[in-house]
Amino acid sequence: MSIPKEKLLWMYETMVKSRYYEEQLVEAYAEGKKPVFNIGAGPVPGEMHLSNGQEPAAVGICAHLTKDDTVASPHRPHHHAIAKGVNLNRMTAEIFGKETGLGKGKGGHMHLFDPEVKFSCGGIVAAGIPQAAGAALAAKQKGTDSVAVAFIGEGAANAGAFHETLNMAALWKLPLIVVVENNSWGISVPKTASTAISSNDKRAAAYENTTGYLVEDNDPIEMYRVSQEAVERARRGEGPSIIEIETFRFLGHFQGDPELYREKDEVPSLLLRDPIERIKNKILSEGAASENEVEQLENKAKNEVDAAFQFARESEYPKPEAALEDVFC
Amino acid sequence: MSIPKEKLLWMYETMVKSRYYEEQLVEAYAEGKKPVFNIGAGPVPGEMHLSNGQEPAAVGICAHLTKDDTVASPHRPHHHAIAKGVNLNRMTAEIFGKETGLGKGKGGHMHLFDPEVKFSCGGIVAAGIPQAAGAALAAKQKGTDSVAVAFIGEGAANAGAFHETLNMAALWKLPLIVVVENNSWGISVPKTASTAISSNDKRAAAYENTTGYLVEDNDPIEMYRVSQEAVERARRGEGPSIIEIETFRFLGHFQGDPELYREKDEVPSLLLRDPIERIKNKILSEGAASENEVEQLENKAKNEVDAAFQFARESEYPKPEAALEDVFC
Amino acid sequence: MQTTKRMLTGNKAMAEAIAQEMERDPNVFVLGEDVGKYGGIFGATQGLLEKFGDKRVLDTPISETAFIGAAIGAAAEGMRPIVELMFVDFFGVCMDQIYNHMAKIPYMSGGNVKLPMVLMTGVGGGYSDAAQHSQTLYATFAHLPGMKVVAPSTPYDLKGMMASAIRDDNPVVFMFHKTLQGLGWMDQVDESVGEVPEEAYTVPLGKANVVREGTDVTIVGIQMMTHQAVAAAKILENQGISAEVIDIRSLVPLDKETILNSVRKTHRLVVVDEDYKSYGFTSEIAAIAAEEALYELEAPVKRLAIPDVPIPYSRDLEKYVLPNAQKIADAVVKLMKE
Amino acid sequence: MQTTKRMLTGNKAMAEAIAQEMERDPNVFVLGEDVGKYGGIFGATQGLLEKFGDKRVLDTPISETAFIGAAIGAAAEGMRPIVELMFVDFFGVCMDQIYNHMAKIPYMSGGNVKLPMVLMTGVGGGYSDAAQHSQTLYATFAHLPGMKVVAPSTPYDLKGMMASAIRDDNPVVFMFHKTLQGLGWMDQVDESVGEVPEEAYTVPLGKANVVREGTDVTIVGIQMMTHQAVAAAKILENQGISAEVIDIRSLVPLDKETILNSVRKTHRLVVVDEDYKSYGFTSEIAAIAAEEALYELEAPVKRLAIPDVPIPYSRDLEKYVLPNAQKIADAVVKLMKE
Ligand SMILES: Cc1ncc(C[n+]2csc(CCOP(=O)(O)OP(=O)(O)O)c2C)c(N)n1
Ligand SMILES: Cc1ncc(C[n+]2csc(CCOP(=O)(O)OP(=O)(O)O)c2C)c(N)n1
Ligand SMILES: [Mg+2]
Ligand SMILES: [Mg+2]
Repeated sequence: MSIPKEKLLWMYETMVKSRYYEEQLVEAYAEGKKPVFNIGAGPVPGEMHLSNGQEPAAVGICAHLTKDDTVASPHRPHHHAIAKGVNLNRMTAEIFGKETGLGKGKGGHMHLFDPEVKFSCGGIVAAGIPQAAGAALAAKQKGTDSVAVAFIGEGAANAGAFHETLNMAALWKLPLIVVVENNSWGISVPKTASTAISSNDKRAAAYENTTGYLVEDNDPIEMYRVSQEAVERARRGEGPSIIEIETFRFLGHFQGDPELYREKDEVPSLLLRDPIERIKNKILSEGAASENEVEQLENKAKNEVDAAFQFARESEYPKPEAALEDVFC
Repeated sequence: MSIPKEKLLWMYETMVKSRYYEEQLVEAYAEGKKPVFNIGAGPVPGEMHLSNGQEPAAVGICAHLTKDDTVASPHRPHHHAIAKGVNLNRMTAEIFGKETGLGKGKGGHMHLFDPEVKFSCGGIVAAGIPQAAGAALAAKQKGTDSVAVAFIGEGAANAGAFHETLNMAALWKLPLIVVVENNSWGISVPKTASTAISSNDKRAAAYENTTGYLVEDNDPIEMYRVSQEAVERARRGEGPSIIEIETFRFLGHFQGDPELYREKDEVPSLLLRDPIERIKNKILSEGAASENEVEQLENKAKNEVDAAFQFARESEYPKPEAALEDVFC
Repeated sequence: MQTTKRMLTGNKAMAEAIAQEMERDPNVFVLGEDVGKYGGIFGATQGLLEKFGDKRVLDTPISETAFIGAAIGAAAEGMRPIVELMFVDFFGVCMDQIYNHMAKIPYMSGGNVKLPMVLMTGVGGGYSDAAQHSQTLYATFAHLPGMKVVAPSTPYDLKGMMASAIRDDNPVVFMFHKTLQGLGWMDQVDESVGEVPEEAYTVPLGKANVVREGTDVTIVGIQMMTHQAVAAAKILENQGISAEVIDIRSLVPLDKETILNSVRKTHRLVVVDEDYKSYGFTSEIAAIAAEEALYELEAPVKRLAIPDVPIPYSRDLEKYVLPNAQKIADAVVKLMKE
Repeated sequence: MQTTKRMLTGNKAMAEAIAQEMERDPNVFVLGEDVGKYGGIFGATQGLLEKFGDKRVLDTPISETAFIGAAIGAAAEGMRPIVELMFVDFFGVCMDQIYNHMAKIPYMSGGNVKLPMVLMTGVGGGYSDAAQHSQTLYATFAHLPGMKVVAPSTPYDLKGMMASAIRDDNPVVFMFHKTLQGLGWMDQVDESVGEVPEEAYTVPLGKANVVREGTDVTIVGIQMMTHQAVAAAKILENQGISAEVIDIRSLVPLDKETILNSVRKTHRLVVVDEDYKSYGFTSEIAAIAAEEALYELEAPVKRLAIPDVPIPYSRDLEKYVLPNAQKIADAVVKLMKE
């Protein structure tokens, strides 16, 4: 398909940014956790779920969204947040638990809220789906053509919230798109041991007014293409969509995961199909940008990330007593 | 299809018993509630959900079950209980809140448990589905060929428990059959306003190893036929089934329901298609039994019901302090 | 000269508040099971569909997680949803949305996301609806931080506190007592009808109400149990005991001061609840007294509540576990002898 | 002569109990997310898949309502399932099965249906896992009748109480504290390792444990807070204050007598909890004292718990809301001056 050059380059830049962001996070997270790993130690404590390898899902659909569209993301949220344009400084500061963070240090990596670009995420599997449907309902009631996207993992598609929300969204023809990132794993449980269907786009058959799309092989361009269809359907008021994308989890479920359940050669073979490399090759081979221009994009992305980490590290921690604030307004 | 004569007559007798049972209950429930209706008054207080018109769903499948198969039923349970062979005396005593009741008066009409015939029911929509799956799992683990049936209303098919359980049952090939009684209504909400699919058997498409069956027009014979298939599949270890049957709710959602949401002519037109009349005509026209034999069956059924009501009325109420017993064993 | 009072049932008072707020603010809308044509099983949305149409009064599928979650998502976008959970007993199918999201998002976002929404739900027993349809679960909600939890006991408060709840920028769990709705098919209790002004007004959330002054003992009640406490106070009056009765009205925020002030006056405390006893409302009020007014107490605190059993069906069994006026009066009499 | 003690971490103690019971009784089986190859995220099922195979150790989809409901259905058929809810924080997606069915079916059936099952779940914070992964929710479960609720604090009790829970014919909610599991990726606290006999043994459910005797003040703790209380007692000892520490171990049934006996001896009571303060564990214990030992109290009861806020992420914020040894000791010192 033909994809506008600026979209292609934006996707590349955003994927690079997301990847580089998480590479920095791998290191920051490891600080204070050596030689003995302790989840609570270091400048970035708590659970850490990274999305390296899953960037195509995020950029392929966010390329079609504006600030007024809503994204609800799960426990593995950074690639979505970055693609949706969440304030990178404040997001990073939040992950470092700083006062300048999106949630003043109260939320952390699983709880990033940026109402400016209508982004949210949360740590409960599948819980974002109905909330995204609520944003879609609000758009419908306000008469705007905004849409809402809920990202979930393939494991989450077996949760009750998936079914309840799709039925309701189909019934009310809500502008909702559920993107299922099939990275083959729900922690240690392979998809084949959790999911009684080959791919979740087929579950659209259970709901009228609902279309299912399958994106194979972690392909960002195909993701862009089907997302365009799904977003346009939603904006036209034709109802929800389910997009399943086959994607790759390069790292453990969380940082520190011993991954004893995974074959040793799985990740190396996935890395050979790194979507960032593949989109870069496409850009260069199609002449969408020169080596030089590509490098500039990369540098721009990395500089932004470096600045965000610097901002986060230099920010102050909240005062302990601030823990008592913000329960009620 | 050819249905063994004794099954046909059993189905008829059981439908008559169920209908007559509820007719008695309509009256008993009304006692003490006139001239002013008060849900808490009379010998049978609390909510009362009757199943008049829905008998085909119950008898069509229970005709294939034994004492060792499990049935989990929802808030509208009498027809299922009667078809499963629940002790009628103790069931009725329970509904009257008596000490001799199945639950010593603690459960009431929505909470009937008869472990002798593996029957249970409950007041939370869709909650019986996973519990039936658990019975199916137990059968599988014990290596028996028992099956489990969960009855639900069409409204319940939009609850998360439906999806979660079917996925899990399909994955594990559990001997589970979900019977969806589509009586067109979830209290005041018509199916078209709650359900984004024309019939729930189609939702089998969302789960591998799962077969969907649709029974039109409240037909007990067709229900018998598809149930046989579904039960045999289950016993062979081939996985779950969803059977949706179009059925009729002759009465209100509960006794006392003003039914202002329902067209005046709906029930009269349904009554013209009373499944009991239809099966009786079939029996007589096919010569499966004579008028006389049919009448004997009817009398037998009614006598059993009358005896149960007598047993219930003559039984003692539990001592008030018994309220403190049976929390733990 | 006697002026005619405007008397309304609890459900009509609630529905009136909702209607007035819907008129005031186009962002207010209602969703839930049977809230449309049926007008709510407990009548809290009576007449709203006719008045505001099906875009603002939405019947939902039986999918509590989906539609309560949707209310949260809509509230985050600036809408002001009122979402009904038909019976509080059903919370278990949707509690994640309620307590992990509705109650925590404002905090986790550092106050950047507001969720101006009302979750209303019917509570209470006494009519043989058995273990899955008779609970109040006051403490189950009040224990979890991040949501206001209110439980008004009169038509006047139902209207005024509903208006406050809708205008509040925080998530509010609004519990109404089924028997206090004044429905035609329920037991007709006098307390389900009361004077209600026609014009919109608010009653603040978080203030307890001294419904009867007294000097010998403080009885703290909630919803139906407030009325039982008042009835008990009348019984006690005949025996020369002067009971002060406090209607708590709001579990979160909790008006400790009103309770403590009363205890400082009466030096005796009885707490009455329609919820389970242990780890409940009576525990919290008793604990506050033990923590902040110990030296004021001249007798042990007395708690009356459901004795940690599921609610039984049969009438006498249920009566046995529910507190009532006579049981309260008896407890007070015993306490006065301490 | 010194004998070598057999030391185990909390998780290994639990897994050993489960393995021994699985050997004893073929009806015992385990299901939950990641309980197979992974051995349970908090290690409670380590080694079981290898030993017993995938028919008795079942990884489930992320469908808590389905698989907890299935455990109930299987228990009703005479199986003895052990089902894991990974973090207690997730209860909201499946609470209906837990409290409306697991906890009530035995009662509603008049005792005719038994549900011999264990629901085990990881609780607790202190490692910056934020508002949806750090709670204990002790009172949320303990408030609702029909299930035993236990929360052991040592490897010895984890093993012995797990064995008791599995053999119990009632549904038991078994809460284990994540940090007390002794996992390689968590903070290594000394209390996560302890002496555990190899042979099977049981520790009764429903008995509190006086872990340290004292005369001046009673400190009642639970799980991690018991250990903080013991540490506080050591601090206090240096200041000449003798604190008795009680490990509650079981919220339901609650061993009131052990608490009351201690209060009758020390005349001062401090309760420490890692759950939310209001309508919680500290409320219940304080209320029991106010109701049954008022005249024994020489000072107000003191409660330490999470101050009714969701658990914040940033380390200093979380530390601020969690009780610890120093805060307990400070509270006691203040109390002694009353
Ligand atoms: C309701 C609920 N159950 C379980 C968990 C624990 N948990 C967190 S992530 C996860 C696996 C999710 O798998 P998937 O949806 O495929 O997403 P992925 O991690 O692969 O991105 C589980 C079981 C949770 N957070 N919420
Ligand atoms: C989880 C839950 N939500 C709501 C209810 C209230 N309720 C009881 S029956 C019912 C309608 C059920 O409709 P359907 O499943 O079609 O069964 P029917 O009553 O028609 O037999 C509702 C909403 C409930 N009992 N449980
Ligand atoms: Mg996955
Ligand atoms: Mg129906």
